[in-house]
Amino acid sequence: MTDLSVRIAGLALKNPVLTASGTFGYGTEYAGYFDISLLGGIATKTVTLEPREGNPMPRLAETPGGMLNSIGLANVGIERFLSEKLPALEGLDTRVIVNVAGNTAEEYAEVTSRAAAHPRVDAIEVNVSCPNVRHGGLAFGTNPAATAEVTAAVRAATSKPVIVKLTPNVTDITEIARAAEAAGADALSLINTVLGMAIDIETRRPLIARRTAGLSGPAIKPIAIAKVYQVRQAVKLPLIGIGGIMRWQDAVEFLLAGATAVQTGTLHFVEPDGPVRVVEGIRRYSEEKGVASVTELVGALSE
Amino acid sequence: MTDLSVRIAGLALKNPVLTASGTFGYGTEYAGYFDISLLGGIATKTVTLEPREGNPMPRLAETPGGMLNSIGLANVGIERFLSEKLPALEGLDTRVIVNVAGNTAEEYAEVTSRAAAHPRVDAIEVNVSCPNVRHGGLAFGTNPAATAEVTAAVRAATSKPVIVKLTPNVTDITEIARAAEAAGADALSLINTVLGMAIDIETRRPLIARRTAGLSGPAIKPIAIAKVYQVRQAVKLPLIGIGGIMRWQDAVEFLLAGATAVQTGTLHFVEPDGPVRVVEGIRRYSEEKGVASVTELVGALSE
Amino acid sequence: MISSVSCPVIDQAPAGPGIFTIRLKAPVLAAEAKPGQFVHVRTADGIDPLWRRPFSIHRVDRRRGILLLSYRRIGRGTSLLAGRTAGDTIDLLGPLGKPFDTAGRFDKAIIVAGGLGIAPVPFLLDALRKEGKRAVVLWGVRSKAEFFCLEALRGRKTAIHIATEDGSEGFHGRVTDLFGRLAAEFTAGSGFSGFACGPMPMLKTLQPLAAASGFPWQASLEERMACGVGVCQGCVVRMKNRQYRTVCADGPVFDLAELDFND
Amino acid sequence: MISSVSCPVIDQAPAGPGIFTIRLKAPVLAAEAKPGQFVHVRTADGIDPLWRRPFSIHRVDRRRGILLLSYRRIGRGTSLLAGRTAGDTIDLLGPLGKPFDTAGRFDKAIIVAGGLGIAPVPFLLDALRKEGKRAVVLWGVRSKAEFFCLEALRGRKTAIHIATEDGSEGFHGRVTDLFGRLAAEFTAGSGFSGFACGPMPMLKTLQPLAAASGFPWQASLEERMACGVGVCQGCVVRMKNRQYRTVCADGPVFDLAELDFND
Ligand SMILES: Cc1cc2nc3c(=O)[nH]c(=O)nc-3n(C[C@H](O)[C@H](O)[C@H](O)COP(=O)(O)OP(=O)(O)OC[C@H]3O[C@@H](n4cnc5c(N)ncnc54)[C@H](O)[C@@H]3O)c2cc1C
Ligand SMILES: Cc1cc2nc3c(=O)[nH]c(=O)nc-3n(C[C@H](O)[C@H](O)[C@H](O)COP(=O)(O)OP(=O)(O)OC[C@H]3O[C@@H](n4cnc5c(N)ncnc54)[C@H](O)[C@@H]3O)c2cc1C
Ligand SMILES: Cc1cc2nc3c(=O)[nH]c(=O)nc-3n(C[C@H](O)[C@H](O)[C@H](O)COP(=O)(O)O)c2cc1C
Ligand SMILES: Cc1cc2nc3c(=O)[nH]c(=O)nc-3n(C[C@H](O)[C@H](O)[C@H](O)COP(=O)(O)O)c2cc1C
Ligand code: FES
Ligand code: FES
Repeated sequence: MTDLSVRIAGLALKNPVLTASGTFGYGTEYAGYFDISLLGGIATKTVTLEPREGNPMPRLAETPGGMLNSIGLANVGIERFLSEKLPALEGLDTRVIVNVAGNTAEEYAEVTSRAAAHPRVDAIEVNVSCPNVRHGGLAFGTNPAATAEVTAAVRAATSKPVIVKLTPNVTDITEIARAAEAAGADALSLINTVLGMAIDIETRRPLIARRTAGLSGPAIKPIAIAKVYQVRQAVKLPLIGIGGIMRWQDAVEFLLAGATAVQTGTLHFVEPDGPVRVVEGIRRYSEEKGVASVTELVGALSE
Repeated sequence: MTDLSVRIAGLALKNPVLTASGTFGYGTEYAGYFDISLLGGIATKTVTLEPREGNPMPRLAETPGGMLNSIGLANVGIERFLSEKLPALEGLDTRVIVNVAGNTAEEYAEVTSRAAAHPRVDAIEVNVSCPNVRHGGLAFGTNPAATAEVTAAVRAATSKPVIVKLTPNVTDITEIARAAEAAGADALSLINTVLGMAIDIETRRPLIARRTAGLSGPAIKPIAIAKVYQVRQAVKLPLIGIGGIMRWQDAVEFLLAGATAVQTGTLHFVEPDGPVRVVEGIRRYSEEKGVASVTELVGALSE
Repeated sequence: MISSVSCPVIDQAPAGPGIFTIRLKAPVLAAEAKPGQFVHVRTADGIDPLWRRPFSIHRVDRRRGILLLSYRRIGRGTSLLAGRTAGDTIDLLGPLGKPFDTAGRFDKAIIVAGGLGIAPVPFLLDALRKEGKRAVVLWGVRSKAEFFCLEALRGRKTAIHIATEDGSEGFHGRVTDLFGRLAAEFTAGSGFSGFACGPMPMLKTLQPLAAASGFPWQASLEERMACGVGVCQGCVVRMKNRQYRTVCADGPVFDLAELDFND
Repeated sequence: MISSVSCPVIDQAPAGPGIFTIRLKAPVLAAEAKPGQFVHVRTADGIDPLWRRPFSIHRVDRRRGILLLSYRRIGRGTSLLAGRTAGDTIDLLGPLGKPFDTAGRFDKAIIVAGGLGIAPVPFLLDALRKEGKRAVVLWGVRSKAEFFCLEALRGRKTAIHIATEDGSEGFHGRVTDLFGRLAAEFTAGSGFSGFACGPMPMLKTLQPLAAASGFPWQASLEERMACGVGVCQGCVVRMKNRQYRTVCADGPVFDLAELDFND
């Protein structure tokens, strides 16, 4: 029997499979489909200080082997999250990671301290793909200094593990990764969605109201694997691999590339119980390969 | 009858469909499959000063909706290109664009002046995705100053149209586009491949010998459309859209996003005569929509 | 409980021009589904297309455990579905969404359907009949060539009125015009309740007419869907109170008066 | 001329464990193909999988215009292919690559095949017979359970020797060991010529034995392929002169002595 448990920044996970932010609601929406306690953990939809209604419609488009989304940070706000959503997670035997964002580093810090104060919250994931209102609207995560600023603010706001979620839309992701590491991140998760766009040639309108949007799904898997591999060489922090995982084989690919755990996202829309199958596949593979602990697979490329 | 002709930097193309560098050999390999004169033009495999054997094997991998390649700049060198390959293109009624690269700006300039001196060569396309040996090995095209340097050098080496081919692997492609425009480019083509990687979970080896490689095919189409759309807002130059075109509908999407012409690449491996079908589809669509000139579609998003 | 189940195809047959009706063995779904709900169907086992496709439940045969879908072949997903034959199995997620309320205090249903919006109507009629209620169906199509499943619409307690945009049968015009013409017959206070299924423009046109009718209207909406279960927030629609609601989970059936079509 | 053609499936049948033989109506291909060449097959009409899949031409029936492929179902592409039945059509690109040279000055062919490397051998034998040449086939498989198409290998002018790694039939060991054992019988100067088809490790092991035989050897290689026609430079193999050659266009048949397996 392979030991599937892993540790991310001191946080013990029963297995390395978590659900990605924005693709699993507040953790309970899929409760009717399978036993969520079978997962290593869940990352919530991004939570902000105030409730947000999100972007105008249309917000979704299908692309070859992928999808575009421009949900925006539609969420109920930290207040209602804590009072209405979090209680439903009480009984679950799985880790709860609250994904946070804000318009300024201070907002990040405030939503973090409020979320992290709750005992049910095991860790904070920082979504740095939000526009930085102070610096010309480019995402925090595209700039090392802005990433460091947000990371440091969140770091100061909690003693719970801080996971910084990197955007792939940069020239050199290792530079951003190092900035987050230096500013006190305990772990990194990557990748968030890739910037993309699609146009309806009949109406001549972008398929997404906001025009550009975030690409996810199997199409981006090779991009995500490359980023995990690059960041693995650049920092010491544990990594959570995200991007296009549809089958357990994809998850193993991320582990070998250097991720200690993975998150599944778009998969849920195709197979709600997909993450459980990913856990089972990793278990079978590890046992067939005679691996005592799944951590032996992490970064274990052969020469 | 819609007029399908377009002009790129003073160069008249009979229609807006060209073949992308590295996916159409030196222009004659597919001659047995269809009449190449039906195309607007062809871009050759990247040519360098000296012959290059390219990267070690394996060089190819299939990914969800896409493929990775790490051919490297395998080519016969400018000498043999001019003496052995170019003559075969003499009789063809289509535009010949020679794609060039080098280790330094001087090498780019030299291969350009030798290629452009040949009357059969209609334009130069500059592949700036090569490692810049002077600046730490990052690709020229990931840095505005290095892009400007190479563009200026090539510009000085020929009076024929200079097309700079942009890499998508940057934080802000508009910055690079503006640098190329300022340095004298006549047109921009985009995108080159997206950095990616894949791992064989049985052997635990990267599927590509050089580990990371270039992702192409339908998976990257939304990324390419977004880049074309962004660059369209940033520069005045005509654009050639590239990335994941498999059907005529995809080509129309690029035109609407702001490209004056397109290049097909990975498509050829699936349907050798695919580019001709793309031309036919654009013609049908334009006629159905009552478009007198295909140029009316360029950037013609509705409000 | 909602579940993802692999259902054997019993058979599939063309039901009209480019329209197919597929019968699936799905006892749990057939037992639990209510009219107006939908299923989210996996049309490919790979990634092409990636998303599931939503289809209204056309009808169920509870006794035999059979679920029927009726759909138009328009793209890759529906083409793959049309290629399935007896012996194949299809992965369905459902039943999804909020159903029509057929139990309310009314005894006559006015059903306005546009085009393929007719798909859930046979199931709705079956439920109304079971409740002992009468129904009038107004169905608008472009041309009579597009008819299908007419038998399923006719019945002892049901009247049907047809509108064709080309005048090839019945009323010459749009179904909303036909409703306007007949509206005087359907007066408030006489136990009427309205049901509308069709494209957004039809619902938008219907909204003021429905408001004028004085009785309540339920409308079923369509939106592009990824998850289909309210998780991704991708299929929202604006309500009059300015809030967004998900079509897949808060709908697809809404109170027509509460929808804000001007967003 | 090479072309991309849509070929009707005549029929398809299991030929061994997980192995299928498909017969296609392809008169031009059947007329032009030579043994050792291959076709590049589109297994899906969408993008899943994206690439074509290469298969050796197993045999042709020139008179009836029929082309046969024999393949093992191992992944998505071959699974889709195995699902095709009479009435379907399949898009083939071919004939591709350099064929075996069967016209050379030899009168006895020694054919060493490993596993599925047997696929092109029946076509090769047909050609050799037509040239009035004799052949000895050495075929290595893991176990006799993997046999298929044995009838196509036997014939008046052909002898066949089997090697199984598990000893379940014939020689107990690898086919290269079997060749080593029999090598003394195949001496240079007696009109022999060698043909090898199989995985890289087999060819690598065979290379020195073949060199020692004193007669020429042709070897057919396999590599992952995108274009299949020499355009993408993705399927290269290193030659002894240090140059790269494409397997799809310069091969798949090479002079075994010229290949550099140590790269
Ligand atoms: C709740 C719900 C219930 C539905 N019930 C039915 C039903 O019972 N019968 C039926 O035939 N269809 C129904 N639809 C529509 C059906 O889901 C689409 O026709 C289907 O997804 C198309 O898939 P495709 O892959 O064949 O087409 P695609 O390749 O996805 O699309 C082909 C073209 O159709 C357009 N299109 C895609 N989806 C829709 C849509 N939802 N509405 C309008 N245009 C669309 C696309 O933009 C594209 O131009 C329903 C939709 C929803 C949301
Ligand atoms: C010139 C040539 C001729 C061939 N002739 C035949 C033939 O006659 N009969 C036959 O059965 N096969 C033949 N092959 C191999 C055949 O092309 C592959 O089996 C096929 O492409 C697998 O496709 P798939 O989608 O089913 O598997 P995939 O999903 O692509 O792959 C499944 C697994 O098989 C591995 N694989 C894929 N391609 C190959 C390959 N070329 N060699 C070894 N392993 C591979 C993959 O790495 C993966 O692990 C030939 C290959 C070449 C290059
Ligand atoms: C509909 C949707 C909504 C998302 N919302 C968020 C979000 O709120 N915060 C965030 O950090 N990432 C969000 N993401 C990104 C995912 O968490 C994940 O990083 C990305 O989808 C790549 O993984 P995948 O390819 O497995 O989906 C969202 C993705 C999707 C598809
Ligand atoms: C096998 C292969 C080789 C390529 N070689 C080159 C090259 O030599 N020079 C270059 O500028 N681009 C090269 N490219 C990139 C293509 O020209 C094109 O920009 C990219 O493939 C995206 O288009 P596609 O998705 O239509 O293939 C190559 C692409 C492929 C697939
Ligand atoms: S489709 Fe995901 S919320 Fe409706
Ligand atoms: S597969 Fe492209 S050169 Fe061989």
